[in-house]
Amino acid sequence: MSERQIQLEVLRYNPETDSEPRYQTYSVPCMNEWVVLDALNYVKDNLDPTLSYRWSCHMAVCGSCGMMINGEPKLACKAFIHEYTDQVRVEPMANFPIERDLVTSVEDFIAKLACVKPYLIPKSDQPVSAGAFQQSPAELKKFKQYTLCINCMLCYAACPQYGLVPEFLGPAAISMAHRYNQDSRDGGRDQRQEVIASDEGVWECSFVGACSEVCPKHVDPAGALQQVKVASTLDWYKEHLMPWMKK
Amino acid sequence: MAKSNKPIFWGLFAAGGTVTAFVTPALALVTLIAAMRYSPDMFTYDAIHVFAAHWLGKLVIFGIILLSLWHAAHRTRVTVHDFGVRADSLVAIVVYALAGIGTLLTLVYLLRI
Amino acid sequence: MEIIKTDIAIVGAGGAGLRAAIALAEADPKLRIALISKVYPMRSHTCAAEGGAAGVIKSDDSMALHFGDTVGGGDWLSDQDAVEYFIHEAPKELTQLEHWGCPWSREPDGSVAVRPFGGMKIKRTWFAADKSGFHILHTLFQTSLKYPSIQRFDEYYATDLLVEDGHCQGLTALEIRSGQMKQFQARAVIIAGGGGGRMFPFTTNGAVKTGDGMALAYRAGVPLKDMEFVQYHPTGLPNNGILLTEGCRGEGGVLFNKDGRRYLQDYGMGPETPIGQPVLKTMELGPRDRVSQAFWHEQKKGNTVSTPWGDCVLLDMRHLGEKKIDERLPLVRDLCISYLGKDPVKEPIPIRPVVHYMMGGIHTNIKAATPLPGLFAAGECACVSINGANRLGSNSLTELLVFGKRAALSAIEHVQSGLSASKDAALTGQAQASETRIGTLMKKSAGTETIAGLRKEMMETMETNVGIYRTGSELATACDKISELRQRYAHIALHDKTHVYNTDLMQALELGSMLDCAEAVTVGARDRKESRGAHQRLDFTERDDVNLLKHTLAYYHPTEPPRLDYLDVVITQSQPGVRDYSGAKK
Amino acid sequence: MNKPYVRPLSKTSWFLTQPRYKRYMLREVTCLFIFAYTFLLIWGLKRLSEGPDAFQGFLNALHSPWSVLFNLAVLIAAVYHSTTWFNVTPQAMPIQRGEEFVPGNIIIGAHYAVWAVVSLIILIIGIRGM
Ligand SMILES: Cc1cc2nc3c(=O)[nH]c(=O)nc-3n(C[C@H](O)[C@H](O)[C@H](O)COP(=O)(O)OP(=O)(O)OC[C@H]3O[C@@H](n4cnc5c(N)ncnc54)[C@H](O)[C@@H]3O)c2cc1C
Ligand code: SF4
Ligand code: F3S
Ligand code: FES
Repeated sequence: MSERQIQLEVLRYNPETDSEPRYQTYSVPCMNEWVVLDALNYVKDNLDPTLSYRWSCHMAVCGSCGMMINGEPKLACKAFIHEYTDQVRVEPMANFPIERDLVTSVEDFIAKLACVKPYLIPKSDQPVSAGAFQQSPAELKKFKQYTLCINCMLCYAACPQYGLVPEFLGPAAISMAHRYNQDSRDGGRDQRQEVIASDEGVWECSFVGACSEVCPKHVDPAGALQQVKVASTLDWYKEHLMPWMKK
Repeated sequence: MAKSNKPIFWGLFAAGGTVTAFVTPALALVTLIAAMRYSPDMFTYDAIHVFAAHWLGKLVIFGIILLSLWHAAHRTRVTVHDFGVRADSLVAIVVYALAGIGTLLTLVYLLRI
Repeated sequence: MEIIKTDIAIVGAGGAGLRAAIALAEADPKLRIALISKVYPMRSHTCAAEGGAAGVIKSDDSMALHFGDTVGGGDWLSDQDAVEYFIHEAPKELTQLEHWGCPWSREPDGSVAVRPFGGMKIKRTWFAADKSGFHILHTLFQTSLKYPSIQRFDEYYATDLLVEDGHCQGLTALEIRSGQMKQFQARAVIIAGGGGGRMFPFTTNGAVKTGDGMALAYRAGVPLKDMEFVQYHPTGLPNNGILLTEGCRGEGGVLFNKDGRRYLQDYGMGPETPIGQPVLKTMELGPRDRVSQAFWHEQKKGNTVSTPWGDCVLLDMRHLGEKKIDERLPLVRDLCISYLGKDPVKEPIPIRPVVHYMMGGIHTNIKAATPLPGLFAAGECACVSINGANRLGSNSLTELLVFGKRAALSAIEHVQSGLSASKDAALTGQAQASETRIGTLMKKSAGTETIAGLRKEMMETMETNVGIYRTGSELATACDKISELRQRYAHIALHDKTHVYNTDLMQALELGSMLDCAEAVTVGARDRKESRGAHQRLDFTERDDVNLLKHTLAYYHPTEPPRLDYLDVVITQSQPGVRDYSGAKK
Repeated sequence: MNKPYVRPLSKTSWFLTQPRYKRYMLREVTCLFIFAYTFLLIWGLKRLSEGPDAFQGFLNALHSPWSVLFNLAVLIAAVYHSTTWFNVTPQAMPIQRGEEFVPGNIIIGAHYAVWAVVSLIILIIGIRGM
């Protein structure tokens, strides 16, 4: 357990006192096994109580602590100090408005998530008293990966199309729609298509693939979006070229 | 929000992407060798003509060219956007028109063979 | 100050708060529901729960067995009428969650799978790999998006309850984004603010678990119950307290000391079971309190392994094999590799007990109602009590659902009983007092104390004196120290004077909550002169059913330590007996 | 009091900010080469339809340093396109057999195998007389 002095360069912005963001550097004695979040907590407790950022679980499941670390979207609680040199730059997540310091706006993402109907719309109504639905391990596996999204929004910070076109529904929201579409218990795909197969839906994605590269939970949103495109395209051809085929 | 009509073009783009991925490198290699005139009698009019004259050959050539065109056209549209040109409708008309003309010409030439 | 009028306000959007909100929305779409949370709902700490949720569904299981395991696990401090209600509702709630899309792990035939947990006579824990709480929380959050009547106030920090004419009629909350105080006027309030494990330095609990919900009710005069019962989970990563779920042992992981001995057999949980063939309620499948206590003894005997992070024992899962670990415990593997640099497929993992859960909390009855009319509580912040002196693993997630819903139904009953609201002026007066309190706190800059400094002292006090085993003198020290810290809290200095996302202020408020709760813990522990469940005293080693088969109730005092009172435990079918975790006897 | 700060993002040079964006843009611009090359093929087709002399003229015209350069560029672009395309197929079209998904490498490998066969056929048809 060796200790190392790290220069932590943090983007600061306080809307009440600053007209634009600026960098502030803190010299932090870090244990080698620390994560960047530990270093931030050290700053908060010992050097500068005015630094603001979000965190809670410290185990990469709550999705609070997304930020840019040396330019890469990362969870601060899973960015290990030993992977960095003595100079670490921490900035708020790209593509989101900065509220203060490392805190960015979440509202837009939540609204997008809500609009894809991210909940089970059951194929068949069954009262709770009739027991659980059947679902084979294979059927579960089909969508399981997409349930792992912790809503950390790193994929949005990585996706240039979201940066360029803020109306884009974006990787995590569409992946979540796909998750329910792929669930053997669900029958709500048609309802979700109205939103995700629109121009601002999946069609803003040009398969940059950055979302999947940065996703800390290996959800592979890029894959989900391409699958949604394939399925939506098949829908379109069926609808327009083979109108006699009922979906 | 309404469902987008992008699937028409995206379908062609995706199919085209696959086709060009399989054939274009080899085709380009052939024309590259021809360009370097590696050996003058490597490209015989007869052999290629026989292939192109057969209806199956025509179909294959038509398929490859059509899909390559539409693949490239759609991706160009996106790429122009990525370079910061925000006139998507105009760009779309231009690139799809190019692809359309190319398709038409191909059809005409193939029928003449 | 902006006034937000609503029918029912819920503080906390973790498992319990969300379940309550959905129950309200389903019961009456016309009800206005304000769901107030200091973090976005999916950041709530329910997301960290790994192992699973208990509920009887398999044919070899029965309500009687779940009842027995819960009451025995709780060392007979559980209220048995509440346990009966709980176990009957449990399967319904878990099935409901399945209908909402929760990706429970499955048997090959497509039915929901269950796994064994510590202290259970039969496998009963529903699980979604080792991310059960995560999936429960996200399923609930996403389902809640269906209901337009649930109005969310994300990143609002509740500061005080409004109590007028003897009933609770709302609360004040700070909008963290703007720094503005808001007044919520409601006809009933449900508190679902989660636990307070953060008063200890070494804990599985996330930063949000600072006991705010408990403190909110406590300061409004509602007693906190059984706060001295703090659960240590036996298997935490030694460097940062990250939890390795009980599912590790449920699936067959075993514990060794430095000599390679399965030491649990020396503490009444033997005889030793063959590796790879776990026997329920035996050895590694003993209850958390016993397994954690065994660690303490091993440490005293010098049988632990010393690591850079202190003394540890070893959790060995290698015999489970890579495939099973990846299927059933993928998160555990990832956590071990990422945060400790050790792969459980290849080597044993050093672990030690870690503060995990608070059995105690806001005193409620079986209907989730507190003694204050109009105020209800559910989840970890509440104490019904089904968990007694030691919670059975995987009962908590189920409790969130069962009592989250119950709190909602009780709140509706209360609203329909037609109590008339007090005049705006009276409520606004109180709200302004709260605003002044926060304003004064924020202005403090001359103070000599720092938030981080006081917090550190509090944590050290709790760690040294209120651990797995306690003594009268240590507890007396702790009581003095915490009450001193409460005094010194009046002199803290805040450095951040701005309004937008002032986390300095948040931390000051959270520290206040933790200190209040910590005092209820220490005073309750000092005066409980017996050993029961998670409360073990070296100076009173026996359980005392004659005098102390009772709940502790702690009443708040602004400047003095709390006043204690006691309440009889409700016994319906099971008289206190011997807790037997030796597999030999059946 | 809230005044969220939106960092400017250059619409025309955003892709220079990160290596992965540059790789993406490189992949995207391959289409320009494929576009142009397809028109070259169409021109060849036209000449083919006009008889042996015309086709010979086409071959002669091909024989120039610029043409070599162009074809080389197309070749490189096309190979880059093919590899980037095949490497992501398992993401876009996963295949589930029983419970498990077919590992991505197998899907990618299968594509490379087909690619090799198709290329061989094209070379044989294209370069008769070898
Ligand atoms: C690592 C870990 C693993 C666990 N594993 C299991 C398991 O396998 N099985 C099991 O049964 N139990 C398990 N538990 C226990 C269980 O997860 C918790 O007891 C339970 O999730 C608590 O849920 P809750 O809804 O009461 O609170 P939380 O989920 O903690 O939510 C609290 C909510 O209150 C809000 N809040 C708090 N204070 C304020 C305030 N001042 N103003 C506004 N809002 C506020 C927060 O924002 C949050 O939304 C585990 C616990 C931990 C820590
Ligand atoms: S898809 Fe991945 S990166 Fe995106 S929000 Fe979900 S977990 Fe985060
Ligand atoms: S990075 Fe963006 S463009 Fe698509 S593949 Fe991912 S959403
Ligand atoms: S603190 Fe929860 S994800 Fe980092």
